Amino acid sequence: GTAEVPEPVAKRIIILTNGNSPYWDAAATGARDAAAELKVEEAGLTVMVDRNDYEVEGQINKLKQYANSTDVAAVGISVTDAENAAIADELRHLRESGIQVVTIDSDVDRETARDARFAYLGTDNVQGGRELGVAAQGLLPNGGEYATFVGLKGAANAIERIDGVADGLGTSMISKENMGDGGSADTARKNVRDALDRNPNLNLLVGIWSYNTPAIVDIVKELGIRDKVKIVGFDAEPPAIEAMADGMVDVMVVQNPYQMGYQGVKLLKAMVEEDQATIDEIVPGHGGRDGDLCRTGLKVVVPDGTTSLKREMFDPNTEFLTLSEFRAWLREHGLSGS
Amino acid sequence: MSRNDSNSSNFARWLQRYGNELGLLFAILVVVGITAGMDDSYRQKPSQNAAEILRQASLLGIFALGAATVIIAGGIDLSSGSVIAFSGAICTSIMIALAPVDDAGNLQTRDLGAGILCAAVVGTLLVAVLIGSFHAWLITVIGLPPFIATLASLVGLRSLARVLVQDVTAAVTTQGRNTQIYVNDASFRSWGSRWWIPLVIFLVLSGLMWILMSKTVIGRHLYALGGNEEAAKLSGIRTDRLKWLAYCVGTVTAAIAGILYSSYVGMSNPATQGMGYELNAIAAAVVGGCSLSGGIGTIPGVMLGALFLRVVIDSVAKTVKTNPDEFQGLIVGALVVLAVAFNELRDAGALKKQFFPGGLGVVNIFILSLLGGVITAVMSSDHKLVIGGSTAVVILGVLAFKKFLEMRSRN
Amino acid sequence: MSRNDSNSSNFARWLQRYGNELGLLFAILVVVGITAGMDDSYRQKPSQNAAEILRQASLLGIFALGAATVIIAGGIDLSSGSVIAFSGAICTSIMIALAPVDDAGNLQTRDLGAGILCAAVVGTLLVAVLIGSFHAWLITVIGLPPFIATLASLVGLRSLARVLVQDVTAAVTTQGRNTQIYVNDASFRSWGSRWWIPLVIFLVLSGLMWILMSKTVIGRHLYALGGNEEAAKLSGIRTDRLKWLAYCVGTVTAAIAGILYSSYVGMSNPATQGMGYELNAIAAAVVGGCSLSGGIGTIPGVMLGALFLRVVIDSVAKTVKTNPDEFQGLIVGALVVLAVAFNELRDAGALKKQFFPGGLGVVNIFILSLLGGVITAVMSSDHKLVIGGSTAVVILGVLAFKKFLEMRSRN
Amino acid sequence: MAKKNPNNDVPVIEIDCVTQRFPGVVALDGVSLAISAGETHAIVGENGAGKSTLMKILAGINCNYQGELRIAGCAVRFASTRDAEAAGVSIIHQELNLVDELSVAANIFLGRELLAGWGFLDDRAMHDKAGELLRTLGCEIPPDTPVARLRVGDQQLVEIAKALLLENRILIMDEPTSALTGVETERLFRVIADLKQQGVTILYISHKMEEVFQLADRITVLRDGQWIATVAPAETNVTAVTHLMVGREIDAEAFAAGRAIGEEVLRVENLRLAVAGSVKRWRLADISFKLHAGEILGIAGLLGAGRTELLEVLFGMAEGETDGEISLCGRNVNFSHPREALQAGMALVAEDRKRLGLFENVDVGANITLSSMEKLTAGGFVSSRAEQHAAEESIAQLGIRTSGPGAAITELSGGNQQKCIIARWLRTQPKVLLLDDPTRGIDVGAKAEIYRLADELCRQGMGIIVTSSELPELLTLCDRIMVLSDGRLTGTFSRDEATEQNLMEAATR
Ligand SMILES: Nc1ncnc2c1ncn2[C@@H]1O[C@H](COP(=O)(O)OP(=O)(O)OP(=O)(O)O)[C@@H](O)[C@H]1O
Ligand SMILES: Nc1ncnc2c1ncn2[C@@H]1O[C@H](COP(=O)(O)OP(=O)(O)OP(=O)(O)O)[C@@H](O)[C@H]1O
Ligand SMILES: [Mg+2]
Ligand SMILES: [Mg+2]
Repeated sequence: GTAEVPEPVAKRIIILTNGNSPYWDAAATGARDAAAELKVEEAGLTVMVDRNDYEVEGQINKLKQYANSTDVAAVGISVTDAENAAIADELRHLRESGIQVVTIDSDVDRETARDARFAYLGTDNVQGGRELGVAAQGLLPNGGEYATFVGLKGAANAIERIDGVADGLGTSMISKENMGDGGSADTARKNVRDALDRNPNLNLLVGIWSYNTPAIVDIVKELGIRDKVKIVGFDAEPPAIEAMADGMVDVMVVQNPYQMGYQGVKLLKAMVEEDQATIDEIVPGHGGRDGDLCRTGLKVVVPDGTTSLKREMFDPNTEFLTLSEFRAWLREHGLSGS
Repeated sequence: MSRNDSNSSNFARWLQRYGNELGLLFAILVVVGITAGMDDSYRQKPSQNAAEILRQASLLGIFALGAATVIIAGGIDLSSGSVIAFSGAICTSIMIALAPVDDAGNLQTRDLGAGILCAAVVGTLLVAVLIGSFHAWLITVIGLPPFIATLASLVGLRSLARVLVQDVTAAVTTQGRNTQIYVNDASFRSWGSRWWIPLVIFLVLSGLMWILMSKTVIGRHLYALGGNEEAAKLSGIRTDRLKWLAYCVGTVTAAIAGILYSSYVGMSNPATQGMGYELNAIAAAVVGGCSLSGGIGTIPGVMLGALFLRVVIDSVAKTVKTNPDEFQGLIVGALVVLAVAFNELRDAGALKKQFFPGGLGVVNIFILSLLGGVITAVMSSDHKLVIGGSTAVVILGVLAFKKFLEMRSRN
Repeated sequence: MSRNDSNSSNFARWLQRYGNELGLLFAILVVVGITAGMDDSYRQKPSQNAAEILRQASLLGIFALGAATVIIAGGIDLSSGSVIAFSGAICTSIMIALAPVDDAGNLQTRDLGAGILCAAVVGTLLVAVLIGSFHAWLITVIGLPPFIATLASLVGLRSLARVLVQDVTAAVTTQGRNTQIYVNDASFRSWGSRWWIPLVIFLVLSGLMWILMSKTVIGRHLYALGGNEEAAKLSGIRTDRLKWLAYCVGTVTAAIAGILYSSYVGMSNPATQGMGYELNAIAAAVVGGCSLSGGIGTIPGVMLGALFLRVVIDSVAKTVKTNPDEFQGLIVGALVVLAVAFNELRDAGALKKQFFPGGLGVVNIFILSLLGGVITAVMSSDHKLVIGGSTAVVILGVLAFKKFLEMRSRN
Repeated sequence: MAKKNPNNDVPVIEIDCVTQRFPGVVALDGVSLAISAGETHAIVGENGAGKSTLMKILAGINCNYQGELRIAGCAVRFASTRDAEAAGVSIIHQELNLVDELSVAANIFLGRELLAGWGFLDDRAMHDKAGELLRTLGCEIPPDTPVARLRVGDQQLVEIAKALLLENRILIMDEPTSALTGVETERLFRVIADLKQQGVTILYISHKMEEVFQLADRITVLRDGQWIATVAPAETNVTAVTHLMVGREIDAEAFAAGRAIGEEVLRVENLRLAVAGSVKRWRLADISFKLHAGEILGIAGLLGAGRTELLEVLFGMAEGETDGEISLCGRNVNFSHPREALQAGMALVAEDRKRLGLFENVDVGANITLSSMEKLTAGGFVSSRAEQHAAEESIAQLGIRTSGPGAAITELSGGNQQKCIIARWLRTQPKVLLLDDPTRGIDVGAKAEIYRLADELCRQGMGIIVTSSELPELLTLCDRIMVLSDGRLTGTFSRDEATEQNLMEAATR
């Protein structure tokens, strides 16, 4: 709402996310919770969640827009394309004009553009992919053929996750298909159907973006081939959670977007206020090697009851949860998915 | 005129009249035949493949019918993709707004009951009628060109749907703002997933539209409106009401498709749902024989047009083994051009026609050769340059010879 | 007729003639004024914001000029979004194909040198000419409607670009198939990033197009072609060649924009680049006063149309503090309708006009109230229902009163 | 059919002080008129006099007028064509208003379809009724043919059938014969006589004075939107009426006197034209003729005789395959585009002004200079001064009535629009001018001016070919008249030999 009395305009902390999904809704919830709990308003700040659509150009335009505004104090951004020099340039430009910048969820290229942001909060997508690959390997020790389904094949997180999956699976499984649907949920289903039609021997279907797993579940259910294929995926959309409860999903590797949003706001607020204590709390080793990385945690979620997967297969930093434990965690944070 | 003569001319007239539909039917059979030859899935799982193609063609066909009605009436409706997203959002919003809440305060969308489903569908269709009426008002009263009025809806409605979904989820659910709405009700989910439900809806709608367009006064007047608006007006036809009807048919069919798409994916995701589908619908209508200048087109043609497009897309997925999703646009684009061009050339003594007149002709001989070369190159897996290059040279030779013949026949 | 009289009628005619441009200029000033009032960044960083708006308006304007040329010539070009993606792909492909390889076998795109850049630009523009020629051939020789010919390009070219990029990266780089091509050359990167380069290109192109359209025989003939194609042909105008020119202008301007967009983002990403931009260009042309039935429109109008659209989008981003991206479509849609409607109503004695005749009018009074209510509701942060509801009631009251007046004046 | 009105004293139509304004024009200015039942009332006037506007008010098309209208004594104000039809008024429009895509029967019944209940069409009944109606007009076209495939004359008959269908007691005919020639016109007149017999009131508009005098019981003259006079044909003559119309004398001079025929400019030998998809192989067959400088050659023929096609072939516009020899000024030519014809010194004023001539999106000046733009450039750029000058020169030369080159072409009357198009071609300085029915729908005053213009051009040494549906027109204007029948040349008559009799005879041969 607009106010009649001119009051000092609250400076904005912007969390720039990518696309529409429960994943980012959870991040937004985290950011808003942080705003409320950390009382950003009292510091003359306000939190705004902005959204981009995986378009590099759109992201650059938004960054330019922030640079040209007078009320932006800090930006936490999920970088659409890590290798893209234009985005890194724009981030540097933001920092030069006194706006605090951190990356969340997807980082810039650490070799060439580390200086474009202060820190990175999130999970390593390659690492996440590797965990998923390891889990699938555990489910299918005899190998076979797999297919990956994603929105945009060129998106940075897609490339990293798919690389990670291949790495985790090792050599026993052969990638037959990698299909993009451009973000359309019904094309996602068509892709699964076509892949299964072309490759009758597929025994592992991997959902790379959050809506891909429910799409796989729908088609597998319809074709009645659940006994022949394993279904694994990234993130936990509500339908995917229900599908796991119904025994239709074998493993979900879940990031913690809620934490990314929460910690992102917390860190940015501290940077704006030059609150070194809080900064140290979040990125304790800043300045050292990889000290600018804050891991927000990775969860491997498996169905309740029997599963061939064991805690020890995964990285010690990765949480290993059963579905009911995971649901309890969601409930605790008021989330429907992650 | 002898009896016989009139019979044969009747047959010729029949052929002329249904030439487009017959051509499409033939094209569909050819595509299916080629696909069956190149890939064994059609032979091994015929019913499964047929069901899927029919489901997809029905979903497209439902709103292609609406697009065709508007086109026949001399307008154009660019809004259908956004109406699909918007109606999905409205439908699921009504559902979750009316859905029961469990003890933990969570929405229960697993078993909504017929009442809620009914209310959601009726509410959505009502909203679609309002959108169509708004288009008609902008066009007939304010005097906007249909292209602009529906273009504004195309950009505006999707945006409104995105905001609405967030506000509705914030108001209804305990988790706060959400960009998507999930509905798990089994009977709702089945509408778009069982292949025969969209098919039956499509066939019933087509039947109704066919009766409306070819057997009733309203249909006759719609053709007249599209053919010559001024003449229709002077004949005492209330053209404004007809446009109102046509644009409502456009939005209501899109809304039905929107409900089915949402049902198929079990959610409403207005940011991407139905994006760009308006052009698919228009393409289906035009491939089916509708003329964008209005007054021409048939319902069976549109049905076959939608089927043709889906068969082609399915064939691409079956026959192109690597990256079919990337090739799809190329092949669909080429086939739409071929289908419409064939239709154009059918009447016009195609064999005698000059295909490469003048400078434009020469340039296009090169373009076609280049295009042929590039397409074969990208579609072949090895020796791309060699294959593409030789194809280009062969095409160049053939077309140059054709040009030579044309030039000779001129003199 | 007295001297004086003719002067004042000259002024009236001048107003009539440039009414659209003046109206747009006024609208732009109003939007800028409101934005400056509601947000202080225009006041505190005027040059920075102006530079960014001009850069964006120039990028849009460049291919809106092409869209306008085709529209004035009586056609339509739906392909520009895909041509942008395709030309970006071609341009960067040429660059990496010619780029030097370092000792480790990696491509070096950091410093390409003028020769390679030149080759890439010239090659891309040549390809654009070929695409335009192909459109012209499909339309003039084969007889496809422009909508279909360019729609096929819209779906086909993007797909071709996606496949090509993968084949080129597989052939040229050591990392194998890639869906994107990055080019890091600093001078290439600067073309789209320095705000004044697109602006200068846009102004030069506009100047050239303005001279072409209003000062040369070709321009006159293009207007004639759009106004009455048959009469133009009969008047000894080579309509086929003119169409060839118009469609080439359409694709070449889109290609220039494509190069600049690629330069701006430092890469080619054909899967999403320029998606949907064709409609933006058409909207800019129509808002700028072009009539989709052809023969009407001016270059200054198109320039202002593009500027208006970008100013509106920037204003949304500045003034809507939560989710501007979601509101953008809504506001742009509404403003396009208002701009074109204003233009339509300007001549037609707007005050006396009946805005709500008959049943359609009554329905639309409700639609407008509902729409007003919903929009204020979603835009307000608290008490959504109360605010939205009361707005709807107020609008309803005002419009009902207007309808009452209309009905009374009828009798 | 309608009953004879029992009360003959109350006029069936009373128009009382009707005024119609359009932005910038007063189309009708306080016109009052009374028409008695059963009368055939002709309305004449120059182009733009307001005839059609008045009729459109009567037919419920124009609703925003001042004044009063009474039908059979009751004041009415039609809000739509439906209201007018319900009150017993039907109209044949000046312009063809048919839906090309629909069949003849569907067009005749458009807006008043026969139903088999529940809104379902009764196509068979409509087909039969339409066939019947067309036969009374002497037209044999099958009612299920799409209108697009009919020739203009047949389309006009369909339009007439459409109006007759209603069997209303008032029938307005706005230039029904402008696209008809001899035979069809006569058939139409027979139908009109029948209707008259049945007591139908007919309002008849035409620019052809013979028709008016042949049919009308009374004649009303409008000028500049004002009522001038209502006269009985028996008490006046053509000259007097034309004088009333234009406010000055039109001298029916014999134009050809003293024209000097120069050398040959155009020779056509064995010209043939094939039509794709036609039953007959040749649309035009073995046509040979010559045209000299300073000569006007007329082409007569019935509708569809191939006059338009012949001119189109000469001008490089033919759709089909051509065969034969054309030589222009001794040079063999075979134009494949009008541009080539233009450059070689040929000009064609096409018959359908609106569709093939006018550019409504640009002003009068641009319409005039369009084909000769190249001459108005300096250094590749159009010189607006030269353009303005050229347009003004043409406006003065042809006496085009307009406020200036900047005026909208749509503001001009039909005759003045036609002059603009002629001016466009004269600016290309052609050696041969082809005029295809240049006076169609043009008033007597403008007609005379176009005749005089043609005569003048001819005297300056131009060769002119003119077609017309009106034989008297050809007879006054031409040095020689060629007659086409069904694509064949069936006779050539010199000025002295030609009579209406032998021209008609050749045209039907
Ligand atoms: N809808 C309209 N809008 C503006 N002006 C009009 C309109 N209709 C007619 N006019 C103008 O009104 C005047 C009278 O036109 P009208 O068509 O009645 O002439 P007419 O006597 O029928 O001429 P003609 O013999 O050429 O048919 C003309 O100046 C014409 O330009
Ligand atoms: N027998 C025929 N077969 C095919 N087409 C025909 C035939 N007769 C007429 N047409 C077509 O109908 C169109 C209209 O003919 P139209 O009546 O104008 O002929 P015309 O001789 O030029 O007569 P006019 O100049 O008197 O109008 C022509 O373009 C011609 O192609
Ligand atoms: Mg008239
Ligand atoms: Mg003719």
